[in-house]
Amino acid sequence: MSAGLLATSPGGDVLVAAIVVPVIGILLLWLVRPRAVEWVALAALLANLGVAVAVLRTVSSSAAPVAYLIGGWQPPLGLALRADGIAAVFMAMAATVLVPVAIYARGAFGAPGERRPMVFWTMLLAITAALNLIFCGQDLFNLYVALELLTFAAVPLVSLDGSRETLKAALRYLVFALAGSVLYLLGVAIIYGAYGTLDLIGLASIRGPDGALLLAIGVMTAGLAAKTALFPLHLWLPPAHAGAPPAASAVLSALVVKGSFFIALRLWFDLLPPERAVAGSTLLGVFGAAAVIIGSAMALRQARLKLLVAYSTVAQLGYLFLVFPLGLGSGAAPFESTAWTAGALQLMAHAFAKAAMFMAAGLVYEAIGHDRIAEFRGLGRIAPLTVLTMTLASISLMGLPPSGGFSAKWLMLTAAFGEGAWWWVLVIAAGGLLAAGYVFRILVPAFTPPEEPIARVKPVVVRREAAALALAVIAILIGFLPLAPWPLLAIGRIAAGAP
Amino acid sequence: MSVLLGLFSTVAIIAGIVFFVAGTVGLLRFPDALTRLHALTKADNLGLGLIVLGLLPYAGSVGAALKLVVIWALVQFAGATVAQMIGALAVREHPTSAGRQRR
Amino acid sequence: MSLAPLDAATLYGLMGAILVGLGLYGVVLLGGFLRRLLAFNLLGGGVFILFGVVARRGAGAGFGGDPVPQALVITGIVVAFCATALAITLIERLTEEDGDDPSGGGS
Amino acid sequence: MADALTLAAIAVLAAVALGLVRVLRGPSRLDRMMAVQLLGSGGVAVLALLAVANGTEAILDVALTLALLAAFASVALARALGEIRKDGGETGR
Amino acid sequence: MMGLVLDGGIALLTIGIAAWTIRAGDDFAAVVGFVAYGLVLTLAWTRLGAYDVALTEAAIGGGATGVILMRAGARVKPAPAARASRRARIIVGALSAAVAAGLSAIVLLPPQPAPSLALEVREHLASTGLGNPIGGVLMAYRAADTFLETVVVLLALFGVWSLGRDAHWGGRPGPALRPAEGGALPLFARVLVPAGIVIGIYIVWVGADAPGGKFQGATLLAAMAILAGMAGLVQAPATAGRRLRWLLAAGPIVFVGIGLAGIPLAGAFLAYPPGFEKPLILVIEVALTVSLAAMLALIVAGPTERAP
Repeated sequence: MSAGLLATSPGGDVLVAAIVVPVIGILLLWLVRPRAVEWVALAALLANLGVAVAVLRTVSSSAAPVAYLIGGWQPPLGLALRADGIAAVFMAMAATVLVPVAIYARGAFGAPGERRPMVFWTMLLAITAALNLIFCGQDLFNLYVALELLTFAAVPLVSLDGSRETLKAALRYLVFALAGSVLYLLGVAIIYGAYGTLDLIGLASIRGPDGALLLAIGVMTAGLAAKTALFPLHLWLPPAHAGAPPAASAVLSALVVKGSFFIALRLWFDLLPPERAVAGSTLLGVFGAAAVIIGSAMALRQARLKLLVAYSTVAQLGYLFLVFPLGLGSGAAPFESTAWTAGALQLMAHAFAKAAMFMAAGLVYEAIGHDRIAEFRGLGRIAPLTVLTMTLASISLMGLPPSGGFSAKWLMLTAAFGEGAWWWVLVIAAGGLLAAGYVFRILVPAFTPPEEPIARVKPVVVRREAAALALAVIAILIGFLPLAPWPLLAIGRIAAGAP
Repeated sequence: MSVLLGLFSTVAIIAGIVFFVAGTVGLLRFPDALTRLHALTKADNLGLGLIVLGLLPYAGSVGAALKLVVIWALVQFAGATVAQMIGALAVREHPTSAGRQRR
Repeated sequence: MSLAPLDAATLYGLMGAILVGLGLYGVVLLGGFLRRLLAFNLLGGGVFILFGVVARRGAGAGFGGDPVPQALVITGIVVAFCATALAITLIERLTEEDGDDPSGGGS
Repeated sequence: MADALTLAAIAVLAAVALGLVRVLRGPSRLDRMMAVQLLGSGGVAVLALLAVANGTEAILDVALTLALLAAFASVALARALGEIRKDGGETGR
Repeated sequence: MMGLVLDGGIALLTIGIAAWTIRAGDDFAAVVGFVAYGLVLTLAWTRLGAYDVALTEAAIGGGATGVILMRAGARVKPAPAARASRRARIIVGALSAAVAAGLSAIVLLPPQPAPSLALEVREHLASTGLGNPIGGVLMAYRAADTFLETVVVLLALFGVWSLGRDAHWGGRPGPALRPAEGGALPLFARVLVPAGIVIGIYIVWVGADAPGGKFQGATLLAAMAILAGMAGLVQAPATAGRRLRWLLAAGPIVFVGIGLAGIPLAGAFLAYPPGFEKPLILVIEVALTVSLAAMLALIVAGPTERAP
């Protein structure tokens, strides 16, 4: 453990706030009067947004990571929090998604203090805390606790409805997630047994035989892939994400699956020496490519909007796994590489677009009482803002310019061309075409004038439409950022095997 | 004194083991649930009781000895309760075997 | 690197490895949610034992074992219990919803 | 002395392990429960023997916990079975 | 030598029970197998010298998990054993065997010397005022893990509650009380519950300096509450109750409160001001024990089944 000593950075307290604020929010939810519940949750999420922005500002202005030693104990004995560039960006992204989701969900679950609103707000805050910890946790076991927190928060959201189908979907999700966590924990045991530390920075500086590390990362990645629904471990995702209430689906699809993905990213990019990662990363890329193709093909065949959007998540998650071969294959410093930025952009663009898409799907369901795509004709007339939201989100999902999705896929293509890896180019292109196919299945009927006026079941609340629209607009706006690797994302990265 | 005590302990512990073996044999060989239950309770109580008795002189401290006794009492009491509950269920669920046992 | 001595830690380490293998097989292959949940717990037990072996081998400074992995296992056991309880509640709810339909079943 | 007590622990464990065959064979739920009951008290006995053999009082605390909870699962089961029977249907198998 | 024979016996027995639990014909048999597994694991932990873990396994692995599994095993109707195809069995079997083989290799070829943080733990233990190194890890060095774990347990409870029906929200868990079967159980509970409470408090108390601690003690207390409930001596509280909610929140609130106070007073979140380490840790432990006991008992009690 030759790594230099870590010290709490000035302003590091914000990292503690990122964990503690949502937790205090949870405790308050159950102690205040029912009428105040939504306001407590909203206040906690706004405070969380403030904290995330503060972290991002500190990291970008100092061009150095923010660190905090909990209890003042130095790792590996103690636990540290450390927000590097990518962690700060993702924390800000998650906090930004959560606020519109909360605005959208306000009042959507009936009287405050009842079962569904209480559970929803509790779990939403728990997801906030867990994600913040995942993004800035530095200790593999601490990350395990965060992963479990995330699972325990996500599963009740799936079965919020209480119907038989959602209970079954939740149970299947839980089984996958638990198998995933125990595999992750197995890897933690192997790593501690071999190196006597669980601190990411300490582990990155380790030299010598790495057979144990390879086995550990192998089982951990399998576990995390199950939690991220990487093909072929994706079977739990569509029923779970389609069965949850729209506001919950938005968070599950946009953020929760990214938590486990982020840990996988850390393991591969921080701990594995690049030359050891080539074969494995290619395998991950192959699974990702299969997810892109098969997820999109399944999305094309769905008759119901929410299931279509859920299968689209399977496909879009596949793109994320292309980052492994593209980022680790070149052997160059991975954090300034195009692929690294492309992956981060894809993750963010998908988060915003998919949250907007699920929320819009919920609004459609409320407006016309069903979500059968075949009967969407004339939707544009009765819910124009919602259809606009779906259109903008779709542009990003397909990867048309200008949008976050376009930038991400363009950078991925650049990276693939740069390596002469034409097969990844083919996958990315095919995925874009298939995505165009499934989103046009929604949009074309929605824009077609109806033969007979479509029945509107319930008026749509403009506040909720605006919340969804805001997310879709952000997905588009990301596309206006410069099309080049972001220096911000490379701040404070620790590269395995680096001198 | 210590020789006697050692002899006593040895005998008690060996007897305890014998009871455990007997309980196992009963569990395996007896024909129906209620007689098996009978065998089991015997082994439980006497086997553990004798072993605890044999260990007492070597407990090291009064506290440890007290714990040993409490452990035995807990197991004894729990065993009796469970036996009673199992018995009640067994009588209702296997009236034939219970009848056979009474005969 | 040399072969580990034949001691309690090694014996239990091999036991842990086999338990993990058995549990993994069960989690992936068994039908029915309850059985998978049991397999998950078997697997978890094996993983915890491996932590215990690591702790045992790290004995030193007057401790019978490295306290850090032991503490991790205590946290892990509590979390595993919570997971099991949540899953069991779901299984029972599902059975209730299913009425006379056979429980679990699905994969 | 320590070795003799450990030997005794092995003997108890072996006896109890044989009893587990009853868990395998069943046939009724009650038989399986009884075998666990036997394993529970056997486990307590093994722990008591080891505590004295090693001179470690902490092992007695483990035994104490086990003794306190050994009957617990069985009681829960008996109670659940009793309730199901009251609700009608469901036999002991 | 004798010890090795015992260890080998325990290891073989554990593996046998595990294999049998996987293979068992019906669900209930598998549950019983698992309860037996918990018991032998407790022996294994004792043999590994991890008495704290053995206590936890005995209390939670054997006790609490056993109760909920047994209940489920009695209630859930046996599922038709869906046998996987032969090919799937071979593939998964080979994969599992490969993982087991890899792990065995790691076990057989350990790094030398074995890495350990024992020295570091020892070095700083005096400054925590605790005698039990595991208490030091849980309450000082890795206190954040413990804090978050409490939140995880709380969330698991909310998750269990979330599975109740809307109409029963805020009501009492479990079916309405019935007089217990026969006469033995109430008597048993009347005697055992006070004894168990004493033992539970004792386990928490010795935890500062010897094996034991809040999780194990809280589980025992929770078990006693469950037992009293099963025997019909007490009734589960309404989940909407204000006092119950404060009881549940007390532990986390005290923990996070003292943790935050550490920022101005001791320079870091979850740091304790010098000289006050042990009393503060004890305060947290007591508060956590009470809250955790309530959480665990309510988790076992299940979702609300009666209207408020």
